[in-house]
Amino acid sequence: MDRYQFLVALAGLIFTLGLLGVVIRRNLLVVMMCLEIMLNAVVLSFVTTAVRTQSIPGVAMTFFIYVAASCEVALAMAIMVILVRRRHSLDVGTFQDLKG
Amino acid sequence: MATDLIYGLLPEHLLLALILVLMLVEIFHGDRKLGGVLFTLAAAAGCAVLAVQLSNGYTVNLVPTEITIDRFALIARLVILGCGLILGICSLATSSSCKFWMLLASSLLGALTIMDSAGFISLFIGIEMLSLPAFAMMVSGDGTSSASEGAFKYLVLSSVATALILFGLSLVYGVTGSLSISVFMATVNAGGAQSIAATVIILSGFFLKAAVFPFHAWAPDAYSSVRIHITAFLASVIKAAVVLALVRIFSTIALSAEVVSVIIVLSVASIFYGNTTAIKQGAFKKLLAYSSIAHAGYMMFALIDSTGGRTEALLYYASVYALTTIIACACFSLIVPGDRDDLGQLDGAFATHPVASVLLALCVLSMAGIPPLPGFLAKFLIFKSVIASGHITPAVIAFVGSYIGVIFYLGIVYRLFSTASVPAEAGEAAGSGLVWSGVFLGSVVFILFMLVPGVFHSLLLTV
Amino acid sequence: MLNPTTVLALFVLPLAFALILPVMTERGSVLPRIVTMVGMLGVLALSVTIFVGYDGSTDPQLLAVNVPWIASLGVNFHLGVDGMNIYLMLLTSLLFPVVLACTWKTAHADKKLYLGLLLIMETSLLGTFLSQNLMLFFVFWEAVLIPMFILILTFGGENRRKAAMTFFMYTMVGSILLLAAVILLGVESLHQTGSWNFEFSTLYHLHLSTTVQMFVFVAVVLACLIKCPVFPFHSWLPLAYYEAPAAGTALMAGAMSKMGAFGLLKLAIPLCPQVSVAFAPTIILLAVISILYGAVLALRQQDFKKLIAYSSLSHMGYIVLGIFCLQQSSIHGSLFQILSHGVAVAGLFLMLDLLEQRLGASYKQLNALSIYAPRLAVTLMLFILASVALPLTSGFTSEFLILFGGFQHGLQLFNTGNGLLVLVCVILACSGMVLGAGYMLRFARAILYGKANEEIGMKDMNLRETIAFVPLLAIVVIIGIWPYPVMIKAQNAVEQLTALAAGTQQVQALPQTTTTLPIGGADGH
Amino acid sequence: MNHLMLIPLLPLVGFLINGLIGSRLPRWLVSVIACGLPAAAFALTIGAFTLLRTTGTPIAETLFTWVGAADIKVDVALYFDQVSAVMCLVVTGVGTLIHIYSAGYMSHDKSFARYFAYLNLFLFFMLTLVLGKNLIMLFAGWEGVGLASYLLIGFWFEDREKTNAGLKAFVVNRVGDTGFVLAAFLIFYFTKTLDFQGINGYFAATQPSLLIMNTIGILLLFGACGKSAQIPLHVWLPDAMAGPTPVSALIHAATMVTAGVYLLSRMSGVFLHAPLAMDVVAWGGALTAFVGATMGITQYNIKKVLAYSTMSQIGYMFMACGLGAFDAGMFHLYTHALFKACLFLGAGAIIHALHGEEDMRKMGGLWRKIPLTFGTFLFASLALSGVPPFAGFFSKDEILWNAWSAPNGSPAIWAIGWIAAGMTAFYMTRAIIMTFFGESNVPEKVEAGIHEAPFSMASVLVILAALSLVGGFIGTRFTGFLSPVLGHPVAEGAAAGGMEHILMGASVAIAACGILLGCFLYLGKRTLVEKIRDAVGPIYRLVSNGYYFDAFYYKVVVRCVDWVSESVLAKVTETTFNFVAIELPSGGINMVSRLFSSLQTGNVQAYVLYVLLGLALILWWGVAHA
Repeated sequence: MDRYQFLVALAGLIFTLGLLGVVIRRNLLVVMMCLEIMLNAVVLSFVTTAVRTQSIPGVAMTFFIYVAASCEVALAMAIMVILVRRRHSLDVGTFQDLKG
Repeated sequence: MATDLIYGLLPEHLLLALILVLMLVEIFHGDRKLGGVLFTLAAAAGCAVLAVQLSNGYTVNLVPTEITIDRFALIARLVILGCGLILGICSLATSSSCKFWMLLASSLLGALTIMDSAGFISLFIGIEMLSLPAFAMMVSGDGTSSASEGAFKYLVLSSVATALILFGLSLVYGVTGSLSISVFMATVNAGGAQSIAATVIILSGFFLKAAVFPFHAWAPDAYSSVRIHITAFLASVIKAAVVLALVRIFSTIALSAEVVSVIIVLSVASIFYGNTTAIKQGAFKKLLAYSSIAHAGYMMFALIDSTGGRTEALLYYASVYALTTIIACACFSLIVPGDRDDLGQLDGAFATHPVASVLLALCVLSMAGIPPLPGFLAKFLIFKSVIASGHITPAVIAFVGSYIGVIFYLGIVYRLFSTASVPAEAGEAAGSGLVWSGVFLGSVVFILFMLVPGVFHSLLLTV
Repeated sequence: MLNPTTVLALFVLPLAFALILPVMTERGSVLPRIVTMVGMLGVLALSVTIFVGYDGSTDPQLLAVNVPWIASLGVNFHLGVDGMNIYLMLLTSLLFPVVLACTWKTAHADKKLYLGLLLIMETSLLGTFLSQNLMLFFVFWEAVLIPMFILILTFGGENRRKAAMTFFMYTMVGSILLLAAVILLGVESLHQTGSWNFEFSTLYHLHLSTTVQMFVFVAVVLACLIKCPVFPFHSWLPLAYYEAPAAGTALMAGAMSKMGAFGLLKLAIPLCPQVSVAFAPTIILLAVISILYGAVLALRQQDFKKLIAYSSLSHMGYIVLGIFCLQQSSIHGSLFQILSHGVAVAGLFLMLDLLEQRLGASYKQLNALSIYAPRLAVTLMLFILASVALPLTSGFTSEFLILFGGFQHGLQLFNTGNGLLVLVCVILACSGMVLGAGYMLRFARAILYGKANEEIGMKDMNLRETIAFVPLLAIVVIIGIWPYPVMIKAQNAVEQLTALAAGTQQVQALPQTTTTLPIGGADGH
Repeated sequence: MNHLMLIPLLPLVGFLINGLIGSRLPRWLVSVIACGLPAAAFALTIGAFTLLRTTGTPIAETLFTWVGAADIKVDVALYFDQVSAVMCLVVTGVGTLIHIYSAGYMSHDKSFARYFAYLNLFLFFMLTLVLGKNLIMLFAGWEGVGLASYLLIGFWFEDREKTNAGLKAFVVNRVGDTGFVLAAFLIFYFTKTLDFQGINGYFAATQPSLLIMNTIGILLLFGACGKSAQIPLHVWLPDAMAGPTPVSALIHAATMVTAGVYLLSRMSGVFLHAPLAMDVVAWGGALTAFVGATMGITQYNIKKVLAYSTMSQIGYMFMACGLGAFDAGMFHLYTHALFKACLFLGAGAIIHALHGEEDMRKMGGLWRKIPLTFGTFLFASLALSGVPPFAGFFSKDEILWNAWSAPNGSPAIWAIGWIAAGMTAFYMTRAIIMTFFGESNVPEKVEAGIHEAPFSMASVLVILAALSLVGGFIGTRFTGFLSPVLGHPVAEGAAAGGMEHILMGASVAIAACGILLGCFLYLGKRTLVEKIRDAVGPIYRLVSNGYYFDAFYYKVVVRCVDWVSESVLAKVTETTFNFVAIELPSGGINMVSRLFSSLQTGNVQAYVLYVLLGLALILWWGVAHA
């Protein structure tokens, strides 16, 4: 279990933590944060492999991931503003009127 | 080389130019109709270019591991752009501001980049560019109050999907050391636990985006919360793009046994789930959502094919499915003006809107897979390749699933032709002329698919 | 006049007229009906010329339209007239104008949807019967369901929704199985000939392993028995026949139920001869059960439509019995019964509709028709006699040939020690003729005879209706008195079929003169 | 020489004319056509008959192939040999006379043309039956006459009783026909042909096992019983009297019911090699003769008496055929046709005179009012009773003699026949006395209206009565004429001659004492009759209800099938099939559909949870299997 495999395993662990966070935490903002955690875990895994194999694509990928993540967060914030303005609450459970 | 860069990616450049122009128009508060017209022109030009390139067999490998223009890319882009064009024309009447056209154009641009990608980086960028504008489109304009909730759910699930895909890619990168698709294709069957896990994770990411059974939950809420022409966009173009992205990745290689069994279970489950739940749905958009889950199941079913018929089957299925959904939504919007969408509105529609209801009936029956209509051949191609590659029992189970599917499609046809209720006012919605032109173009292509399926099919064979 | 263009025209004509209809604007005028009738009569004229011109030995190429439709899948648009589908072509093209003529004055007839649906149904029926390509056959096999579904839906009786839905979904089960079989055959053709090919000619020459044959046979037979319908699969029959509009019922009973029988003749036996010979006794048992089941049920039916629906179930049993006895005479009998039952049951349903048009719902309590409308009564009596299989009517020729072939086959099997089932079944089928006489004459007694109360003012048959019924009666009489010239037309198709089936049995010499029946010694006891 | 085809064709033309445009033609024209065409057919038959007698070779004529395939070939062909000559003469001759009679009898009926159309249709089918060259032509005629009798029995269809009788007749005939069809199929299996010459020739040369021959024989007998109203399938004959009386005379006395005898003699080739079947025919015939006679005694309706008497006389014919004396059977058929037609037409004249009254208890003392009818009725009943100079005596005696002398005949079977002959004489005398003698208990207003039969009816009665007087004398020449087809070894030696005279004396004696007993009981002591009836109470009720055959058939067979259809099939099986095939699946799918849609809880986190679970599952599945 050399350093690189440890780091990839760590990335996997962080990834699952992020996923569980999305499922468990009730607060909207925290849910968004957990999504970002998942993306960071992926970046970690990319970087470790890039260093191990000394290849460029992994590094390039990190930049693209962050670009995409930032756009997504921007959009998410906009939608959250609309949501909260209507329901005045950050609890995820209140937004359940689409069902069946 | 430079000319190839321009000519090869010409449709993308056209869309990009369109977006910039639309921004200028938006800044200078130009006439609202201008956005739509510009979009139609750009999309039509893009399709024309693609058609020309396709006819004289133009293929070039622009950036070795990132972007290639081969026959599949040309045909897939033509399908996507064609559906985008028809959808654009159909929603000319309802969408007011230029923002909608910008978002639509950027989303289409994302889809086109997916089709060209030979490497995972451009594929990833394409997927992001495909879905982010969709969220914006859902909430923009005079969106219904619940649209934001639907958009939010879609956003959360879609970002989870992207995270999954990226994580899969990182594992693949760990194994192969490069992010090009061809290298991935070569090693995917290497059999190591990590590469199997990587494939499964990537697949589940795409399944989440395509709303296959266990990952489907966002689709009904997202589809039913937005205006009908956006639902059409979500159900047709985005789904087709995701499916064709999968084809781009896996193209014709046979997957390993474990992955195949996973895909079989998921696709059969989603066929059954989609078709059975759709029976008891009261709203058209919800019904469309569940039927799209079922169709996702059919499309994913083709992935288990090992005789090489997968690309042609999926291309044909995705294009027929996308086209039928667009026409169906357009006809529905013609029959039921405004945004009410409960199926009760369709009762006795034949009396008031004969042509629209006949077209809606044809589209619905084509989705059910009733023979003379193109939907049947699409299903036939998939089942043919599945049975040819030896999976007979899953095919038979899928047959039973598709049998259940016929019930709710017939329910719609029943409402259209039932003479029970007194027909409501027959007023045509404002600006329906434009929608009619879109519907007309769509149905011409639909009839073409029906009468001359062979041409499209042989074209595909040369992929 | 026998050339491929006539066959193509036969198929395209109704479709073309169906496309003209929506263009016609004004509602309520007679023009749409006239146009539809002209279309249908055109088809009838074409098919009569083909029928008359065709003798057993016309080479199939002369009457075949073969255009590749999906070349890469081996699916070509191949329509052809052969000995097997010549009767059905005539029956279909005859029934449609007759049905339209009988429902000329009804409220439905002036709706363009009604006329369009009839024309589309005619095209798809002709497509099914004439297609020489398995995929094309399947496409039209299912395509027929849509117009009939919409016809029942929009023009049916009170709970037409349940009837239409049951009809569609029930037949759909069969079609789904058939699709599986079609694909399997396609895969087999791929393995054996290297490319996808759905032409019947190639499929007939594939050497299918018994498991594949078994699967294809079970799928095809289930689909066809549901369509006929035959005993265990008949629950949709009373509902659909009762709720459908008169035109729908007449066409369903007259032409669509024959698709099931045609499917057996065209798919089941030629594609899987060994399995059909092995399974023949079980299917014969089902057929005979449905003969007796339908007949006994029809005995005590108060409602006329239900009575004739169950009688149709019984007559379809005869057809299936005839087919699976695999004798030349019994298959000729089944082909005749297809034509005669198609004509008779369509006539009976249309006759009931004429009464319904005149008397409204109270036609159910009508009696003493012979007094009010003698011409109607005589025509109804002729159709009843055809269904009772009285000599000089087509019913007798077909039922005699079926039972004759069945008995010889049954005794042959019994002699070679392969069991008594077929023989017992055929004897029970003969007793079916007694039940047939029972319920049909009870129907006649109920509707034709009895006291007449004066105030029912009822018009007798007018000219239009008489002209409509004349061709039906002509077929009944011609096949009854002189079936031979019609029989030659199907001769070599039947020969090929029986040769296929016989080829698989241990080649049996014709029964020798002195047979040593295990039950009796050659001389005294 | 193809005028043979014309014989059946002429009545068909009559049917078509009267049937299609009859109602628009004047009455006289309708009756001219209806009677003229059968008469022309009769003339043609006589022409063919003389040709046959001179040349001695049967006339055969093939019109066209009816059905032809590899394993079957059937032609529409006519064949005129001695047996069909006799039948043809009887059918056309008696038929024409009855047509003339009906012209008078039905003159005031409103659907005059329809009646004659049906009658001509009957003649056409009967002639096809008789002239048919193969079993299929015979069967076509066979079912055709069944149809004609159905239409004619239910001719006055306003009355539900009559239509029921018609339906009953057709269905019972159909039951018999199934036996006939099975026999034809069995025969074809061996002989490979359905032609009579081919069949008889084949069976003469080689017989498959006895069991086969007997089954064919018994099946043919079953078919014949259906048509000729013999024991198991005779229940329809008394009800068939609901039709107009000339119909009863033509169909249910002279021609149709004898079709069974014609079939047996046609298939003599089969029967001669089926000893068991021969015995069954003989004893069945004897049994029917006896039972028919007993039932005849207990009836009060004059037509029912004659119906049961027909049944018993045909029993005699079957007995003759069973004993191998087919020609004696044919001879009795010929004489019976004459006097039974005369009896029925006489009864018709009585009913005509009494304006529809058929119950003998409401008649009496008519011999003075309608002397001519009385005279002809007396002649015919004497012929029926077997009194010497009349035709009946010769033919019945021939049968009784064969009963004694034939190889499978025996004194027992002779005794039954002998007693039945006595009973025949008794019930005929009873009928005559009750209708013509004693005090007249005819109601007054009917009494006034009694009038002698009009000329057309009376003339026919006289001709028939004369024939039944003269008809018997051609006995020996008759059997000689038939011998080439139905020839059989006649009992040898003088001793036989002596024995024959003794038996002849015995039958005359039994006829005489039957008549005397009848006169003694009914002329003198009516009260004694009541006393005897009370004494034999239960037996009397058994016999007058026709041994409860009818009740048994109706109660057990018909009601049971109706019960099965109504309650078992309609309620039980149909609902179960409906439930299993339609309600169950649709209900199930709806329930599952509601269950699935509950999965959409609306909570985003639930959706992500589904994703997580799904992912975990497939990862475990994928990796575990790698």
